[in-house]
Amino acid sequence: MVDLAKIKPYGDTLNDGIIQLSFTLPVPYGDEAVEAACQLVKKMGLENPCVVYSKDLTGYSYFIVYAKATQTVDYMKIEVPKVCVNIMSKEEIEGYINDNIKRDLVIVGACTGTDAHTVGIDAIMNMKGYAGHYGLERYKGIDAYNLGSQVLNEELVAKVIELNADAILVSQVVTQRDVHIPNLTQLVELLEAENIRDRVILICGGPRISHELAKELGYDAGFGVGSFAEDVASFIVTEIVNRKLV
Amino acid sequence: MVDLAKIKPYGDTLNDGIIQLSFTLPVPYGDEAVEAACQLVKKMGLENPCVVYSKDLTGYSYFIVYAKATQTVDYMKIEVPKVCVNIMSKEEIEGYINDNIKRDLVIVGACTGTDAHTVGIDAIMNMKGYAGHYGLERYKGIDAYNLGSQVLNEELVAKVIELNADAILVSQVVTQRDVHIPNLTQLVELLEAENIRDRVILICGGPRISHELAKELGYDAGFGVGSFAEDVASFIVTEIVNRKLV
Amino acid sequence: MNKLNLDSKLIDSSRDAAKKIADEVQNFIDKHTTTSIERTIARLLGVDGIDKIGKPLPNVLVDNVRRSGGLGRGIAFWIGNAIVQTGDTPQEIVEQISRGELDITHIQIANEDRIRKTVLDMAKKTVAKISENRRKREEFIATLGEGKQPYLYVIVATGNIYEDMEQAKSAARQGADIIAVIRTTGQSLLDYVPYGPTTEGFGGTYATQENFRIMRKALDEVGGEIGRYIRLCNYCSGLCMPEIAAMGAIERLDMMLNDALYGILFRDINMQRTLIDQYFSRVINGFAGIIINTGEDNYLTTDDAVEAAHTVLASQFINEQFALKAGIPEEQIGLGHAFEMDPSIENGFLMELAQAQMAREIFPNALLKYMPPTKYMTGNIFKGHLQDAMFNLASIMTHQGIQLLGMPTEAIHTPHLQDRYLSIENAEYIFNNARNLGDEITFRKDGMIQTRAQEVLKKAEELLNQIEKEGIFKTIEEGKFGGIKRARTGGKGLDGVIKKDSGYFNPFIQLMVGGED
Amino acid sequence: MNKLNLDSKLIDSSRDAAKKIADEVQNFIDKHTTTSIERTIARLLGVDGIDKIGKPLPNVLVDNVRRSGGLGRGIAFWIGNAIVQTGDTPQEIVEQISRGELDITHIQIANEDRIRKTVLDMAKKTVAKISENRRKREEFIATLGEGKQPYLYVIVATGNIYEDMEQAKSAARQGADIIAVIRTTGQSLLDYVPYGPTTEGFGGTYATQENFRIMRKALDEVGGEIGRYIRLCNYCSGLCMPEIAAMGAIERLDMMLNDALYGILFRDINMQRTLIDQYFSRVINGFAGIIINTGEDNYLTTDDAVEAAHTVLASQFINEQFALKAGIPEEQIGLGHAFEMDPSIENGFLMELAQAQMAREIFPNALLKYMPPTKYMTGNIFKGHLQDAMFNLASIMTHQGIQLLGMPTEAIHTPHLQDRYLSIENAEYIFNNARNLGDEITFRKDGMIQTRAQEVLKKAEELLNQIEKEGIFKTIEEGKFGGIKRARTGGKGLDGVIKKDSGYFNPFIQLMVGGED
Ligand code: B12
Ligand code: B12
Ligand SMILES: Cc1ncc(COP(=O)(O)O)c(C=O)c1O
Ligand SMILES: Cc1ncc(COP(=O)(O)O)c(C=O)c1O
Repeated sequence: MVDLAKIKPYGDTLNDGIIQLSFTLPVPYGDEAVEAACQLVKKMGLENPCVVYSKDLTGYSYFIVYAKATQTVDYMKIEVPKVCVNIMSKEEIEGYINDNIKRDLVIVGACTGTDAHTVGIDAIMNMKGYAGHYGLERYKGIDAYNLGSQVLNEELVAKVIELNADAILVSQVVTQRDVHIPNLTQLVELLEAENIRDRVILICGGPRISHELAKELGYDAGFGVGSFAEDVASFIVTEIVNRKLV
Repeated sequence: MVDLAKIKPYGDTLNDGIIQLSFTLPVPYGDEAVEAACQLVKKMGLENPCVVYSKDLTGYSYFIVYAKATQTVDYMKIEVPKVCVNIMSKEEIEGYINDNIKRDLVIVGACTGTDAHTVGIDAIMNMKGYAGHYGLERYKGIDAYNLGSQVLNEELVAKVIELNADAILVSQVVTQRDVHIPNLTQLVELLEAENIRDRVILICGGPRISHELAKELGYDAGFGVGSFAEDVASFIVTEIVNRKLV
Repeated sequence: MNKLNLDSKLIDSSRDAAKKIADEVQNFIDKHTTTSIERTIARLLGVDGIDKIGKPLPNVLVDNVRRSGGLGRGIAFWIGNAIVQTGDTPQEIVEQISRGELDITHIQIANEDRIRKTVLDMAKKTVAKISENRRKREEFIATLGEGKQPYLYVIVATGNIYEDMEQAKSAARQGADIIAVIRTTGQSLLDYVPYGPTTEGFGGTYATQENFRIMRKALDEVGGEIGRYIRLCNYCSGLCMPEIAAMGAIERLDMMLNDALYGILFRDINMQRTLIDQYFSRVINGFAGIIINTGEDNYLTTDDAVEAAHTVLASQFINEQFALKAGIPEEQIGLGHAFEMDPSIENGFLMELAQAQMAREIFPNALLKYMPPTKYMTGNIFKGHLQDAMFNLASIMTHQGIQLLGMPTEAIHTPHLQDRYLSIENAEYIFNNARNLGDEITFRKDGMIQTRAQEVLKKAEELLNQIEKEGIFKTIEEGKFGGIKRARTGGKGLDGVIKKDSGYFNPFIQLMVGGED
Repeated sequence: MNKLNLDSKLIDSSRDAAKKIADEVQNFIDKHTTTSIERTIARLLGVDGIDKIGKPLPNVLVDNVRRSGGLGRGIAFWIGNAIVQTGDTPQEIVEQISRGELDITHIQIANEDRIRKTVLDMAKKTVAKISENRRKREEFIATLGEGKQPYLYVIVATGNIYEDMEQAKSAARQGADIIAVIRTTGQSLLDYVPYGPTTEGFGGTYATQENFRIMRKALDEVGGEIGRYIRLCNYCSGLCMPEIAAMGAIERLDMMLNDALYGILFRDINMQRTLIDQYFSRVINGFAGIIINTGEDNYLTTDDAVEAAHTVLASQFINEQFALKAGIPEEQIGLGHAFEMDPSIENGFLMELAQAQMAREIFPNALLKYMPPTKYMTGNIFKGHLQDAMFNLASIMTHQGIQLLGMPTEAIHTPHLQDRYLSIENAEYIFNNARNLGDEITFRKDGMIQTRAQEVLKKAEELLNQIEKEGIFKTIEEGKFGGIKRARTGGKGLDGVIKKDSGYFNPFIQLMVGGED
């Protein structure tokens, strides 16, 4: 039986700990390189490293390795910060706004900085939506403004003030060298400088964004791969009521 | 520049430490499972674990993860035990036998225990050889006997005695649950019991056999993936001369 | 279907030669029985269990008769006689023997007709049970449904039947249609069938009746849950070929690897022994509605897939005839072949396509069993995944029946849970995304693909006609299949071959194929 | 080649409409110049370097003229005049401007014919240098040789030119034929070209002349070592389109992504600006023997590949005409398209085949640039590797020209060393193993593949005829390409568009295409 306090990877026998790895080392190909790969894997606390494949990449060496993890994880103790709201359907959200907020909400979204990946924010905002889920533009009780791509934080903040927006949606897809971190941080600073940070629900999203990261950066929530408009809208409307921004 | 005393995996920036992993955990799929995967990877001393893909295998969860190794390996200090002989060509070996041994050598090979994978031992021994390298049967000065598959250690030893063999070649391909270890060990014991261990060159081979392992088990040499007849023959003839078994 | 422009005269001539080859062997088979056949009959008459040192009772019984030299009459005769004389059940009789209380050949001989009738009545009950299993399977398929062809076939091979069960259920949920429990290395050389549930195999799990039962139950459960009948496969080869067929028939297995030639070439089992065994095992499989899989694919692990392609085809022709002789309908014949060419060959994929399409056209009703790349798989799991994808593509383009899924880790270990998942995903993607590609394309007249198929057929036809002249035994002795030579009197198990006496009888042949005997 | 049974009347009608569309735009183009075109002319006349705050001197010069409202005459005029009057070189003149010592428009105007002649003579030298580069490339290819088509095209994108160099050399050694250095995110929005070697890009590396030079040198070296000419590719789009073309021509790049429509739709660059820029950039590329790649593939990242397939074809027709107008021979036109259908579509592969084969048949001499799956790639690198394999297969089956290799890690990061290795291995395996599959098969008449291609062609023809009526500007405003709407006066860079004065001249157009101007 699985001991949930001590879980380990599973290959074909419980707790065999089997893991597959692959990586490149910046050393010339040969027996020594293979041994270096084994040593590295052992230093990770894995046993029986077995280099099942290696390849000379001229000056570099590539390895595929199988090994056995010795570490265990206590699954019982895991707690994951989650966006904690009851996800409602489009109709329920519209009803909720009607009943509890009693006015139209203004939501402004953009793909900021130099990021031009609009497909994600469009998936959340556009009429036609994504994978069968309508976007915010189609919600009754929501005025959604999608500013598009490559929007500077300054422009975004100006628009938020102009429209007196209730919520801001920021999409960040390019994350190489953590380019998204300063960009996301700067937006928070600008909002604080304008003294409107508390007045808005601030949300970011993208394939490498987690709720945890978003909270760290000073956002109210973060949404990753596979998010839909109703997830975001449910969070916004609930939060508006909870934070008495009605 | 690469510091060979402290090498780390390489993705696209020197020392970025990037490694790819995949494994299955025996826990139900969900955010907690993903977090468990991250925790496990962190316990291996890797930073920034990023679960780039996960999949529900009903009751099990599968993950593909990228992370950054923090450990380094001192490439300068690596020493790999190797079969240390000068690899000769078929013709050179035949000349060497003619010049230095001056008699025909008898070599007996088999795939032992329940192992029926003869392709490997055939590659070394058969006339036609493997990948353009002729097998031992075609060498002048060598009498090669290939006993085939599923040969019991007892049968093999009997044959060695009968033919007064100079060298024994054992192939082991099935290694699940380390089934090859007791089988290889038993052969050494039998040879010692018959008092002929010192008189023969004892060699094993197979895709999961390393020279290191072979030495540990009491063999003179071990040959892995990509070995050819001339590698083995070079070792045998040199060793016969060195050990004065001429 | 004639996309390859094959010469039907060559096909007819090949089939004709194969028939004659099989006829000749059948002639030999009919004169002999084996210890394992007799143990099978004992099992089918209700003998089961082990003695106190763990020896299976069917072996105890057959050894007893054998020692007295009575096996030429057939075990059915001795059991029948004992029942008539003692009124005990076969199981009770064998238990007495095992306790050393009885020598079955020393019981006085009763009236021969009565013996035959008693045994036949008893045999009918077993046969009815097997028919009932067959009916049950058909019902399951009719109500639950089944996967589309090519069926996704995966193996489990942990060595532990309970781990196997977990892995099998997970695979079924991910989309597998057939689960094969690989046998532990070496089981085929055992001259008995192990007993009970087992957890200690190497590279596979023991085939035991209890293990069959455990897995059947698990698959019925998961099949019910996901709404698809999941077929169970095992290995009906080695020294216990017919016994395993009987066990499978009783536990409702759906598919059996079942090929004497595999045993001869790859397990060094004596050719006489296993050809005799094969006949009875196929009779049982055929009757039980169990699909057989032949092992031609294995030739390409020791011989070259380009050079030896015609030996695969020739062997398929022969196996087809052996199967038909044993009463197996074409739809239950899973002829084996494989995608085993060196992936570095320029236009190798075209030759693979030619081979697969050729098998499809020559055996239009057979349930072709297509085996994945294995020999040229390496530790490079990424490249391996691609080789498997091309294999899957060849299959869907040529309408194969059973797709034994290749694993990216083929060169490393028997499949892990995640390997199987990735393989199923691979096959499902390719099959779906290129579903009707085969129907949409034709091959250029006298182009590379057509020419290759025509050449292979031509060479197979020549080989078959040569075999017809020399006989199958001599052909194997010459190493024509898989490049492996085996002597007629070499290998394991020859001592289990027995000439039938004139009074020999085996009630099941009669009941299952309605043949004489 | 007519495997798809396409209606040649529809093809002709499409091409005809595209030609008229291009004619109309050309009419507009001919009346305008842009700041970036003028900077380009300055560069081609020898202006380079930056001022003390890092502003490129071509910008310093053009801004100077612009401020005085003199740009409508063209920078060539002002430079020519300054040379005639001062005897300094263009570089010396601009350095004076940058130091605030000179306002070029305040120099007295010399004799117009002399000005023209002076500039033309100077321009001829640059043009000769570019011709020499072209000759050098041809010589390399003739002596070293080059890869087979489809060429293996990989990207490097570390952000650091020196890391890029390492990765590029490794890729070439593994088999890559073309190395594209992806630009840092956002460069296309810069209205100047950065200067010098750079190490700090995001998702790509700055395109600078020095970076071009560093990489060209590295590739020439590795090409010599492995005996294969390695082509270098960069991005000639965004606000500096023609300048980058000029830099590429001087540094012997071999290939340029070059498509105004991409900039309009995906970088929100003003359509007037970039269409004008595109013309001159294509003139330069065409003359320099640089293959251009168009960006139709991108439409399928925002629009659906099944629904919007005809927009890709329509755009290819238009891009072909734009290229021909700029004097680019068909062999240098790399029309873009992509394998971007949802992999879960049943028979999706058949539709991809139809699309790729259709492009091949309609543009028989173009060097089709085939883009890999990106949108439906996920973090599942194993599945992704298969999607890329099917893409490679579609390519070899339909004789594509340039294969932009898909990476298993597409959804994760810009390619790492090992990703590129695995991708090259993938393509090499599939291309080699199925080399002539395309030559060996034909498609069923009126089957799924033929029908799909015919439908797409029909819809493209309708769209083109509609665009011909409405004009390209209006069509883009309506969101017909990539599902993205852009306004005629929206986007970045409109302020850089200038109406030509009557005395305007650009010596390079004349020298490179022999057109009027
Ligand atoms: C399409 C695409 C493009 C298109 C974008 C077109 C467009 N208008 O959007 C084009 C071709 C223009 C493009 C260009 C580039 N791209 Co691009 N592109 C992609 C691609 C293939 C798919 C992205 C996508 O559309 N996904 C589908 C959407 C629906 O998913 P999503 O964005 O994750 O959104 C979901 C969630 O994340 C969430 N979400 C997202 N945003 C938000 C916001 C909020 C508020 C909320 C609540 C939720 C939310 O909800 C969405 C729905 O569930 C990816 C690779 C891949 N397969 O992922 C590369 C990729 C993202 N691109 C990449 C790069 C580097 C670039 C370039 C910078 C390359 C270059 N140097 O030229 C350029 C420049 C673009 C720029 N400056 O931003 C890299 C990024 C690497 C990294 N991790 O940093 C990737 C991963 C490819 C790669 N491996 O190199 N790209
Ligand atoms: C071909 C094959 C078979 C054939 C064997 C035919 C034959 N007559 O050899 C058949 C189909 C019969 C077979 C059966 C089985 N196989 Co098998 N088989 C393979 C396969 C596909 C290729 C092996 C091969 O031929 N390699 C080519 C040779 C040339 O390489 P090699 O053996 O490594 O030899 C080289 C070196 O290692 C070295 N070498 C090898 N031996 C020696 C000896 C000496 C002295 C020296 C110097 C050098 C040397 O030199 C050789 C040349 O360079 C592998 C998977 C794979 N792709 O590797 C599975 C594999 C080895 N088989 C496996 C298994 C489990 C089995 C079975 C047990 C399955 C079953 N339960 O039924 C059976 C039973 C066989 C048995 N009891 O041994 C597993 C082993 C798992 C493990 N690590 O334990 C593998 C890895 C497949 C898998 N993933 O499950 N198999
Ligand atoms: C026809 C056939 N029988 C049996 C087996 C299994 O071998 P064994 O159980 O004898 O180890 C195979 C393996 O591939 C086979 O193809
Ligand atoms: C035609 C074209 N130009 C340019 C680019 C690169 O975009 P940028 O350099 O503008 O970020 C692409 C990217 O795919 C493209 O297709």
